[in-house]
Amino acid sequence: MNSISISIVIINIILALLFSLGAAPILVWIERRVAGFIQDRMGPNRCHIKGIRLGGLIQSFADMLKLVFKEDFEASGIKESFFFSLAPVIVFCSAFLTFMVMPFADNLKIGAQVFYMQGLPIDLGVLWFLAFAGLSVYGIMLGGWASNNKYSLLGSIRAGAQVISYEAAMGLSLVSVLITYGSIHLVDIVNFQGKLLFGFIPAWGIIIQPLAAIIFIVTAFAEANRTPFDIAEGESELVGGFHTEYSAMRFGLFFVGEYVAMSASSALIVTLFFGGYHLPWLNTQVLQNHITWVLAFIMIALPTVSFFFSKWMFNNNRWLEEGNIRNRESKLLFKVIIGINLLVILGLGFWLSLGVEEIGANIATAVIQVSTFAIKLLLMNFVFVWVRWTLPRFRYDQLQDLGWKILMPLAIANIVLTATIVVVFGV
Amino acid sequence: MDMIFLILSFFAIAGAVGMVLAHQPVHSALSLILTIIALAGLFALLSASFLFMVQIIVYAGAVITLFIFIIMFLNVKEANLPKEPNKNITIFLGFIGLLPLNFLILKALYHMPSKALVLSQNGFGEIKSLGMELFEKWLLPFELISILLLVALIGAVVFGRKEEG
Amino acid sequence: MGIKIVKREGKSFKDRIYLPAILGGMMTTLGHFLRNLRDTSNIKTLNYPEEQPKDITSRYRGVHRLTKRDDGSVRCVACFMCATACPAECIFIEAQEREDGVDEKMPKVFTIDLLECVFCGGCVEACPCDAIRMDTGIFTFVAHKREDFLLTKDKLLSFEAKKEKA
Amino acid sequence: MANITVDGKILEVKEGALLIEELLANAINIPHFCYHPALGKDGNCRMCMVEIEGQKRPQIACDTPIKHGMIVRTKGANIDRVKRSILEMELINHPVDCPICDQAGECSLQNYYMDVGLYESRLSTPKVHGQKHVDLGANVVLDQERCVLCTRCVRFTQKITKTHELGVLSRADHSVISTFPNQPLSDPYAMNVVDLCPVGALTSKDFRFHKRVWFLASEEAICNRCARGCSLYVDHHKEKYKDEMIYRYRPRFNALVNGYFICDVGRLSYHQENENRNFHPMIRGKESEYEYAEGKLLRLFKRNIGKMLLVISSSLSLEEMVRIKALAGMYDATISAYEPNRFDEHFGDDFLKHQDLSANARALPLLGIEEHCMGFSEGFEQAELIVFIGRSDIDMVKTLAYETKNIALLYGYNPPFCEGLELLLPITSHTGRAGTFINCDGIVQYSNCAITHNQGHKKLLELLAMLLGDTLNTCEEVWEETIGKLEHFQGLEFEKLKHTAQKISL
Amino acid sequence: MASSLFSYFVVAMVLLSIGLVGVFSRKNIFVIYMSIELMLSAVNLIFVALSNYYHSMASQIIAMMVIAIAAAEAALFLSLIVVLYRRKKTLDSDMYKALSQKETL
Repeated sequence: MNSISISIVIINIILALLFSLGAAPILVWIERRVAGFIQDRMGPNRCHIKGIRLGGLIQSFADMLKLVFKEDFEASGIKESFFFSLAPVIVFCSAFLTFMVMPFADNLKIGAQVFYMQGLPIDLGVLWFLAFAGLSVYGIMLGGWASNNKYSLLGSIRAGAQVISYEAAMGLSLVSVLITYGSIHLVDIVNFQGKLLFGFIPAWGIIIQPLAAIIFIVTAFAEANRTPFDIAEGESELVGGFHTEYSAMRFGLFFVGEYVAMSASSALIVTLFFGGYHLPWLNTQVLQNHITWVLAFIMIALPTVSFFFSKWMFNNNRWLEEGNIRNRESKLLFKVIIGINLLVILGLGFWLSLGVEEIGANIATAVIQVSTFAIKLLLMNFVFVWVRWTLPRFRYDQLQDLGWKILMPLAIANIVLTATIVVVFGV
Repeated sequence: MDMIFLILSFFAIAGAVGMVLAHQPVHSALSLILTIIALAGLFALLSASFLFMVQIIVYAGAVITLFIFIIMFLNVKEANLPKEPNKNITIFLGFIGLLPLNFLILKALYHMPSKALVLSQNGFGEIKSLGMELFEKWLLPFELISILLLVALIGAVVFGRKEEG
Repeated sequence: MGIKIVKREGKSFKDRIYLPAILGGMMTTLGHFLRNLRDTSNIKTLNYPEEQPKDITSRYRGVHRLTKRDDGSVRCVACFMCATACPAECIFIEAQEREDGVDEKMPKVFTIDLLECVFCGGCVEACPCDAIRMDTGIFTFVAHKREDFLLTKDKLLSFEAKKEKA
Repeated sequence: MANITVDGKILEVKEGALLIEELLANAINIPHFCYHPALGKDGNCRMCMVEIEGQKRPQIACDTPIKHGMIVRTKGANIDRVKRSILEMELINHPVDCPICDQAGECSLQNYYMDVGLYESRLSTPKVHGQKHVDLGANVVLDQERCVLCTRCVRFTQKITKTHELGVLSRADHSVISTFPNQPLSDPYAMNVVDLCPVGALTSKDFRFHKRVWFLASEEAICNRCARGCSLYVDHHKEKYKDEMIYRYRPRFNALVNGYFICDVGRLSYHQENENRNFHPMIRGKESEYEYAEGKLLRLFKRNIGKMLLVISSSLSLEEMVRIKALAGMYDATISAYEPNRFDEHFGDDFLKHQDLSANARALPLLGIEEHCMGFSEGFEQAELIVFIGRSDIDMVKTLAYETKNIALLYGYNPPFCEGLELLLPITSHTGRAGTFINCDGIVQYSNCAITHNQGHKKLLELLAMLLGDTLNTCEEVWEETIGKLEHFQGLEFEKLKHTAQKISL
Repeated sequence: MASSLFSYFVVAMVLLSIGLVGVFSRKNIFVIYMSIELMLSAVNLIFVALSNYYHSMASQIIAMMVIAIAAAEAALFLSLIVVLYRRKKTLDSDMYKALSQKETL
């Protein structure tokens, strides 16, 4: 263990934390803003720190603060106090653990050493996800049961039945994917997707295995308890479902756990079907070989993007009254954007003029891949939010019908089809 | 290694004891999960990494979940639980009764040649080597098991169906 | 079990796999999202506490009030018509003999439970004496306790009609 | 017998009877104010106009004797116009203050206006005002403006009570009903004028402004104030978040017993049903759960087999008495219905009020239940447990050496005291349970009133079934099992009895 | 050396004994079932330990099959319990004696 390996491990853990836990407030914000825009409303736009609103992002932090400082109330009917407190911890931890094996970038080679770029350097890959996604349901079931409340219990029962039935379809849909990729290791899977199909199409999972992708995405929605599969929560019929009795940070853990689980599901979907950390047509090898050109492109692209963003910002980031403190924000942000642009361009220019070595190329590639992964993750999360504010909730029997009668046979058929193709064509 | 082993076995046994002693079935099931997960840890310690995952996915993730689901689904009232006034005494007596048996078996096993159980390298216990072994040498039992699973599935459906009339 | 099986509409394969319909819905919501993202000034939301709604018409059914006679006393004669008409049964009246010679009968207790009220306006329609109206224009009614949502006779008498803006 | 044709239908009616009587008997709606079956015709209100073939003008149905072959029309544009004109005249000086008026909802004037009125007012001169609140005495309040001067109330005091307290003063527009100076209405049947008044002119102080009548639900019941057992309507209503309340008793027509009237004492006796029923089961002076107290009752009975005296009220229903008799047989107990304060000579009169204050005392000899002092004393000596059922006059044993005895009390109203009681178990009061009663003249009547209250006390029959260990919880079952087989009740059918009173020979 | 083969045997034997005691001494049919599962797991532990000891995959495969059988057993057993509970409204295994006789449930 030298200083490089330790720092890489620390960076990995920080990245994993950022992508899962740090993403929670951002996801909450996305959820609210997107919901607002989809429904022709504004969404959060009021909360500010000295005029800085960041488009309402501050509200999420205010919310978190509120959850931390609220009274942690426990109804007198709750007899299993220990399990009541344990439940949100289980949900949170298992959601968090699932995220830990997602690779943010290709294996980083520094000198002779190779580092896994994931939170926990375990190469159990997909199985790990299945295992801990399955465990998170205990939190929901325990929470509902310990609440000693009929609505909560109903929510738990629904969650239990839902997870059992959707895990089967999820596992089966994964089998065909794994047959295609020939590995359960996520890095292998992503690198497979870095190749090109017929020489010009990126061999992304969504293109090679569209059916498995659809089934997996649907079941991932169910595993993450997101609409249209959030019958465990079902506020219109079950008040709040399993978390009816929860308040303050114990509810907060459920709340954050849901977003972390959503993030983890998104990460796995991205990794399995959307090329993971790869930019299309630019796999690790290509990136490393043409790193100078890529960096130069960034030097041009960044100011352009910043220009359009600033224009949009000045148009839209306004407050009702003139002279309100919130109206100063745009100018301030504009200065920050200019500063970042200058810094990045100067830094990159300086570096390019010095010439890029192999280690530098590798690190730059890793940074680009991490950003790619982050953007893909955010887009996938956006899809989760988008679906939530479009589709209505399934009725319970419809949900079971879909799981057992449609998704599972389809997944099995897909396995047979994939296996046949693999055996016949020997791909 | 030793420390991890001791901690995991402690949790496994504690969970098992809790399972037997608990009055409520839900408590029993939750204790059993503790045992199952601790056992999964022991599997990992024996470098059976695939079994570790299978134990968690199948046992903890599916079987016990189903179990707790059924317990909640039946929503057994306190009054419908069996009365077991002498439970603790019978359990204690059972332990006393089983002590000699344990002693005998362990005594017999004690003379097996000792060898340190270590984490193995190069893919021992991983999915690939296990799969190779399974589909080369154990194909027939594998198929039989799958037929058994099918039969169990059909049986469960037949049992669970609403009775006519 | 009382499960009612509803026949599904749509026979063709396209209808039955739902995916085209789902995608269509997703496109609609995405369209809204992008339009509003491009130009937020399209959004018609009020910034509520700073901007108050201006479109409360005179027929808007706000919180109730009891009207008064010219001498300032209660107009209501406790005829129970409103309580009879109320579908939510949220009006609680007790009648009493009126001693001041203006009339024979008046309400001793006149309570409206706003938590039960559905704001249907049935009481106003039913009133033969024009004693109850919903023209206060109050559309928010905030309280900290359940008891505070019980509008008593005095409270109901204290409300004034909303002034029509010129 | 005569045949007449009414609106094209041929009716077979009694020759010489009043036309209105037969029309009403055949359920033909004919508006009327002044006619009342108990008071007869007066012919002053002119509301009951009908067209009779061969007569030039419309005739009043209440003063037209029936002749064979009469052809009568009660409907039609012409007769409606006549009725509307009469109604318009009745309403000229009427204040039309229905929202305030207590009669609204059961007011003839309102109904007739809705049937045939519905005109725009043509009045241009001011209305003649009368006094709005005249206290006539005896709980009756008069509103002179609302009066239509049908004189039913005046005729009631003339013909029924013969006290002649009311009369009509002044002339024309200024005619009003009034008492004579310093002679208020004061006879014991005065409140019947409130029921008689077809409009809201006479209202009862007792009921005034307490409840609008359309909220009230009516149950058919029997008064248990005295041995007459007048037929009643019990008007009750359960207001939201409150308990069931009885708001008034109204007389129910029963030709065999009370005709159209009841006495004021009986009419006001409903207050007891409302006020004196909120008490808890007590075991040795401590409050207890109902179920537990019930169990305690059963244990007391089982422990004291052969050593019990059941002191029952003679106002219990026939079913309850029969079941108590069975109970006494089962637990080898003595029954006594001895009541020292049963008779009140000041109470009785020659019209409806009866000096015997017990509602069902005639049933005691029929069932062979002891009601004399001797039997009571003997039973008292031998008993260790004394169970008072439906009565609370523990004072009568206080004079005897009762400290050595256990006393249990099953009662429907707040007991005067409860110290020293082994058990106090509330049961539903009179209006809380149905039952059959035999009045002083041997007329069997069924009281069908079973109003349930929030406190959820059990009916005596249910408790008796619990003690007897069977399931005869309702009157029907008791009749079917036992009473129907008793010799005095052989000819009676319970189904028929439910709706009509029947006489048996005592 | 705590993590020798023998120590795994000790753990497995303890778990197996607890499972046995559970089957013998409890009446709650759920607990009986869980005790059976516990015994299966204990045996699995021995298999996996032996696999490591002999460095052979065979016993791991057997362990895996045991898990599969346990899953099948769970499905059957639980549906049985549901049916029995619906009829008898109790979890007392003594009440299910009828299963051993020709008496109808």
